[in-house]
Amino acid sequence: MRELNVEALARVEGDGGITVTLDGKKVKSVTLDIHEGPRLIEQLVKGMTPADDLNVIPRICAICTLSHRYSAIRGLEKALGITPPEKAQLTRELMMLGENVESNSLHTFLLALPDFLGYPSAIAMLNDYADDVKRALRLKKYGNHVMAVTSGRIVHGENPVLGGFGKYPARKALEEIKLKAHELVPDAVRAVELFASLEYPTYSEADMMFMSVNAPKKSFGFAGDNILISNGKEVSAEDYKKLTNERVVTHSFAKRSLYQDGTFTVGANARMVNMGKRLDGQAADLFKEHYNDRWLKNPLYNNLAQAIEMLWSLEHIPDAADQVASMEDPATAEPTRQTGSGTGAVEAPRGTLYHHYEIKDGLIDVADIITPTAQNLDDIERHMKLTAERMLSEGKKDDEVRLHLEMVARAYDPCISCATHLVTLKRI
Amino acid sequence: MILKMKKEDLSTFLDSVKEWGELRGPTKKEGRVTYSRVDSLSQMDLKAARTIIPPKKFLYPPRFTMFDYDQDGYTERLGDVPKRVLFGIHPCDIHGILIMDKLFLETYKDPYYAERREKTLLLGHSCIPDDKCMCIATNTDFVAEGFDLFFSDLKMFYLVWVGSTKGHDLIRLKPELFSRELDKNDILNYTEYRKWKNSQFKTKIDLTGMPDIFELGYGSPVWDQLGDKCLSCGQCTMVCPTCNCYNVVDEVELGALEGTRDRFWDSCMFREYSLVAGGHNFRDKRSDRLRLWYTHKLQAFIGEFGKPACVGCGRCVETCPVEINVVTVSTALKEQEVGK
Amino acid sequence: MKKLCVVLDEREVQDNPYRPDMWRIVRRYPLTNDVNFYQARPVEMEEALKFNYKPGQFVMVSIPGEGEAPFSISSTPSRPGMLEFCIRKTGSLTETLFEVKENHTLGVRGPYGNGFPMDKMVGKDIMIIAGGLGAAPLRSLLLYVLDNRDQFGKLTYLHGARTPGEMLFREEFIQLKEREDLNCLLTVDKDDTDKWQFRQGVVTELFKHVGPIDSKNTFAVVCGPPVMYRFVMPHLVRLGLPKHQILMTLERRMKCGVGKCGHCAIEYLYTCIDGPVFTYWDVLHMKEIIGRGVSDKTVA
Amino acid sequence: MTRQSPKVGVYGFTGCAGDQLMILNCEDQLVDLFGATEIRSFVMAKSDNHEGELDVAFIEGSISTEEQLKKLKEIRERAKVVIAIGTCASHGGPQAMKLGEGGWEERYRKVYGNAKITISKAFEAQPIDAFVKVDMYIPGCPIDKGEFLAAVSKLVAGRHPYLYKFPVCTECKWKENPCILYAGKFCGGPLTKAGCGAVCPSYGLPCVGCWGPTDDLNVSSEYKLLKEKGYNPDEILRKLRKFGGAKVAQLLKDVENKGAKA
Ligand SMILES: Cc1cc2nc3c(=O)[nH]c(=O)nc-3n(C[C@H](O)[C@H](O)[C@H](O)COP(=O)(O)OP(=O)(O)OC[C@H]3O[C@@H](n4cnc5c(N)ncnc54)[C@H](O)[C@@H]3O)c2cc1C
Ligand code: SF4
Ligand code: SF4
Ligand code: SF4
Repeated sequence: MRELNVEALARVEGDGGITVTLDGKKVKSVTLDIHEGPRLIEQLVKGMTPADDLNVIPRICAICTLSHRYSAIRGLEKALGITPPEKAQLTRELMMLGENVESNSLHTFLLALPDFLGYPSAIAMLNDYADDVKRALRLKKYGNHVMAVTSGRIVHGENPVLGGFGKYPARKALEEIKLKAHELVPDAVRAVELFASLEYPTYSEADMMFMSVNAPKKSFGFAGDNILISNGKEVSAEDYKKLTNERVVTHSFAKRSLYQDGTFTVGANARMVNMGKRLDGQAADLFKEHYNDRWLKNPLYNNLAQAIEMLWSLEHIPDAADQVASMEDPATAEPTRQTGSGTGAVEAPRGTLYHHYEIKDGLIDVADIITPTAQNLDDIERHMKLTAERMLSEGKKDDEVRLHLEMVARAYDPCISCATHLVTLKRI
Repeated sequence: MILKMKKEDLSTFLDSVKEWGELRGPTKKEGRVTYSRVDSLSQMDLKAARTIIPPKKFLYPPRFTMFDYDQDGYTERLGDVPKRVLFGIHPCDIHGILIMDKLFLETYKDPYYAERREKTLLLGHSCIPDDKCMCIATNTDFVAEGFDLFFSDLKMFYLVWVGSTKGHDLIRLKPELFSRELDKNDILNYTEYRKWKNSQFKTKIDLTGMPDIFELGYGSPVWDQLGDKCLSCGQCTMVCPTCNCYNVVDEVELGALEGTRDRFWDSCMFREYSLVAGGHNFRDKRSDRLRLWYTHKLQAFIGEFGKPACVGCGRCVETCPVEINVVTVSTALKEQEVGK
Repeated sequence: MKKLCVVLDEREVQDNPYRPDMWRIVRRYPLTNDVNFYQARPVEMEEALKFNYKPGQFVMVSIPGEGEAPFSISSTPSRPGMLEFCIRKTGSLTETLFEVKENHTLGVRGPYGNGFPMDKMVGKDIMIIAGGLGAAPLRSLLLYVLDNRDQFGKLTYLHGARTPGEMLFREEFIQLKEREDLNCLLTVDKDDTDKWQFRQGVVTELFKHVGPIDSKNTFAVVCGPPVMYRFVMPHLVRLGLPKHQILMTLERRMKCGVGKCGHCAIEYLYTCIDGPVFTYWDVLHMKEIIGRGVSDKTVA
Repeated sequence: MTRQSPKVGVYGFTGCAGDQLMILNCEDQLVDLFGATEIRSFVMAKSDNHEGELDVAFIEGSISTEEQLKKLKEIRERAKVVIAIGTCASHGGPQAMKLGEGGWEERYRKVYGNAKITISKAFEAQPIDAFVKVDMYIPGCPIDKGEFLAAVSKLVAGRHPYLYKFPVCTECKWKENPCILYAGKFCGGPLTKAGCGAVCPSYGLPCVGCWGPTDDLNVSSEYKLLKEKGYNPDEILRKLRKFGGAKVAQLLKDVENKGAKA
């Protein structure tokens, strides 16, 4: 038996590795191992007040910090019977747009692009692709700025709280955000063009199932109460367990999900498949131009999907900022009950993120968090296995196989630290 | 020189002083009272008893750059301070500035302080004491010097004290608003006002004899009891108008051997403050540090200058989460017991 | 009557008390394992002539990017044009200082502090008692008295170190033993070389060998680690020296050197401007210090 | 003085990757950062990583598996200076708050059932200084850009970084916030090291302690104060233990023991 190892999977946040086990010429297994240690966060927040929980759970993952916070806020507000004021809702939407620009620009340009262009890192691309690297840094910085203005900090801002915000963004800051968004649209358009011009290898292609939230009012968006499945079904987020069925595998500290015994994919690609037709603006035009059947089979299209989504987010920031600025600061909404349960679902840049809470007498009794990467892991392994099999049967060299495996894993934009957050599914 | 001004003319006058420099005054926003930049009188809150940080922040910012340096040496960063007119400063804070002046302008004049002091006009304003004010005990409820102009609000009109040539120059921007004609009624009014102010104080402390009480109480267990409570948070030092301690640090530019030498507020309430080589600390215990602070304010300064280094502004009363302040400490020392 | 406006003129900016001038290290060599000797000259030569100081004063030494710290001047004003320091490696600045080579520049400002009261000491017998790094400021005084030998009475120099290897300026002081015009007594706690030809034992042992003392007419100057004060002070008082003629230098954290930053305050005194030289009488009134190195069983 | 650019490695263990992300968030300085240092290994940012002698190793995350422990020790051996970045590496982070029902083993079983995970043996998260010598700490959850860049600039210049040693309250006062604790509500500022610029109190929110414990903290006084203000002991524990790891847990235990005796 021979093993092909990609020891540390570079350029994903957190710590993981890929092991391909070969039996003669056959690929016996491909596993994405997660070395990141267990943290047992859901157990730790048990007994905390909901407000205290909000301080801890964003720390599951820095890159989806606001998605975690927002998803938890949605779940907790449902559980406590809090109806957030409209301004809070709009500000939350704005912060999610910021996170999307930040995270997608980081992933597409700095983490994924070097593979396609044959460089070890974005910094190494500086000599030949200075403009693109700088473009990426500009977009990322801007996304970070929107996050900071809304949430208080670039990462792990504490400003979004239950029922509202500690302090709503200042009008001047919103005005600046708006102007800058207009300025950056061409950068995002260029990003779409760049990712549309890349060649996406076919090794990993196979039929796929996609899930994402259903954004309300038939628009594109990052939060909703129902889940759309690419087979046409729609399920309430409260029934998340039916969709995700978490289980433990022995080679990883991250749990796995299956839907109706099949693997599925969440993330930008899933959002495009489910809601791409709802896009507007230049993002819609570019989507129409580049969308095709291969998106339904090839996880590498997630990169292009992220680029289009980043453009959409950027195009929507000015409106969102204007709306927030036009309203007076409301009082923070208070809980109407101290016992209850609720599930929040939002679209983190890398896919659907669920936070389910059961609250008893004002304290957290059960916390269940299902992260996008945990949902994707099985599909990542499936597509990696296909890639390995096909490439090895074509007699490709180990190095090349290794690179392509990494490209598949990376396309999912896996946030491994987020995947190792742990979930109690079986209650013992 | 004392002049008289109609109350409704204040706004016009303040608009005209903007010619001299940026206008700053007390404002209240989201529950915080601070000296901030304002465009006109209407944005100010002249009723607030005190700001969180005293006006020392304009003369001596919490953190600022002293020097830019490179391989060839140090160049001072002076000259880029804007000209400012601070309006609405209370007598206690002017007394605080006078104490700062003593420290920073006498032997070894501090050019950073001096520049800011030079470019800042102090326009005082009379105040209404609240339950935390105790300037009457520290003898700082009225001022005779240290300001450029001082406005006493006598309900119907202002009496305006002119305290410096620069103050007088301001008057000359709008001489028509001021009158020199003071009559008997004005004097009576003012006497009445002082009597009324004296009667407003709710915090009654007696600081006479403090130096002796401190000397006697040096080894008192009261200090340990206070030390057990103190959080070493340093808030008291930051908000005190007469606290001046600072630390200095060099910052470096990435990839170069040049940068800035910065100075920022420090506090004797911190353990690091008195640490020396070999890990020896002269004030390792919180009680030692509290004792230093209060000894400095209420004993040593009186010994040196005949008055306490406390101006009675009540800021320590309004900020220390565990109720260690000039009132509780002096009382505890006198009564040899820490209040609840 | 009223305070006039503050006016800052060009000259005062020129005199910015915080601005270091650049000095060049011309010699640098180790004195012991963790103490280096530095000799520095101003980059601008006219500075050298302006720089006037008294034994017992200190300067603030800067390394750009690292910071600033106070160091005693070890050289004597009677040999102008340069400054000498002995610096012990204890933390950030001093570690970096150990990496600064000859010919490189440092920032220097000062001199600060009161220094030794030389005008009062003129004509008197001088007894210098140094322990460890205490030799740094005391060497300045010792060299000054030797350079102006005729202005002072009897000169006694007592110096204790833990081992010969740790004795600062060992060779320099051993040579002094040859001189007739002073009594130079050296001792080590422990001889780790087997070559030490002088006394062994703690520094107070040396008192046995100083001979008769005209106590009312003597200034004793002490500098060393806190424990040393604990033993030396009672000894001097027993010898009959008036407490105001026993001098010592204190060390505190300092960020400005000019009485502004507050760190060196001891009650109402600032070590940087009221000290670092204090009389024993002063120190006995510093409640913070009693029981922390300087004890006073002789008070009662 | 011209210096060689230091050989640097950036490593992540158990945590949210936020500190490594903050390094990548230094958009304006990133290019200079990669120019002024020789980044030998930074798995989150690049794939050509060379392990070997290092001048500085920045380590993020707490240690919670045998495999991580082995790797940590190996990094220590080849790095001249080891710097803990972030609160997880410095204090253990949220996963080391030693809270939740049951001991760590029980919590673990609740999550993973009896499944045997083969890749590595896991244990309760610990800060890196529980296992190796740490030369410097840059705390924060996540680290602050400014504080990190200031420290790196100094290291590159061969100077010693300086970080604030005082609590958040000091910066909070610089920002002129009225004190939340004074108002009778919870704030962790007095127990928490400064460096963030008192972000949370500036938004009217309590400091939750994400910079980790400051050097000189008076847990017992804060505990008593919160109790007086009407917080129940259990809630106080949960509030104070979020980021301080074993250090704060121990201090609180001391407070409770003292309380029990009194
Ligand atoms: C008047 C005076 C004269 C001095 N003369 C000499 C001298 O001739 N030779 C010499 O080697 N040292 C002398 N010192 C002590 C010297 O200033 C400190 O050793 C130096 O500041 C340590 O700086 P650092 O950055 O290396 O240490 P840091 O990294 O700042 O700290 C290391 C340790 O030194 C302590 N420390 C910081 N500042 C001081 C300070 N001002 N005094 C004492 N300890 C401090 C710290 O608390 C810590 O314990 C003198 C101090 C004073 C006040
Ligand atoms: S006295 Fe009060 S304000 Fe001052 S450091 Fe102590 S706890 Fe903080
Ligand atoms: S609000 Fe919090 S951080 Fe600010 S001073 Fe009060 S206790 Fe300290
Ligand atoms: S205020 Fe406290 S919780 Fe908020 S960022 Fe600063 S250290 Fe972290």
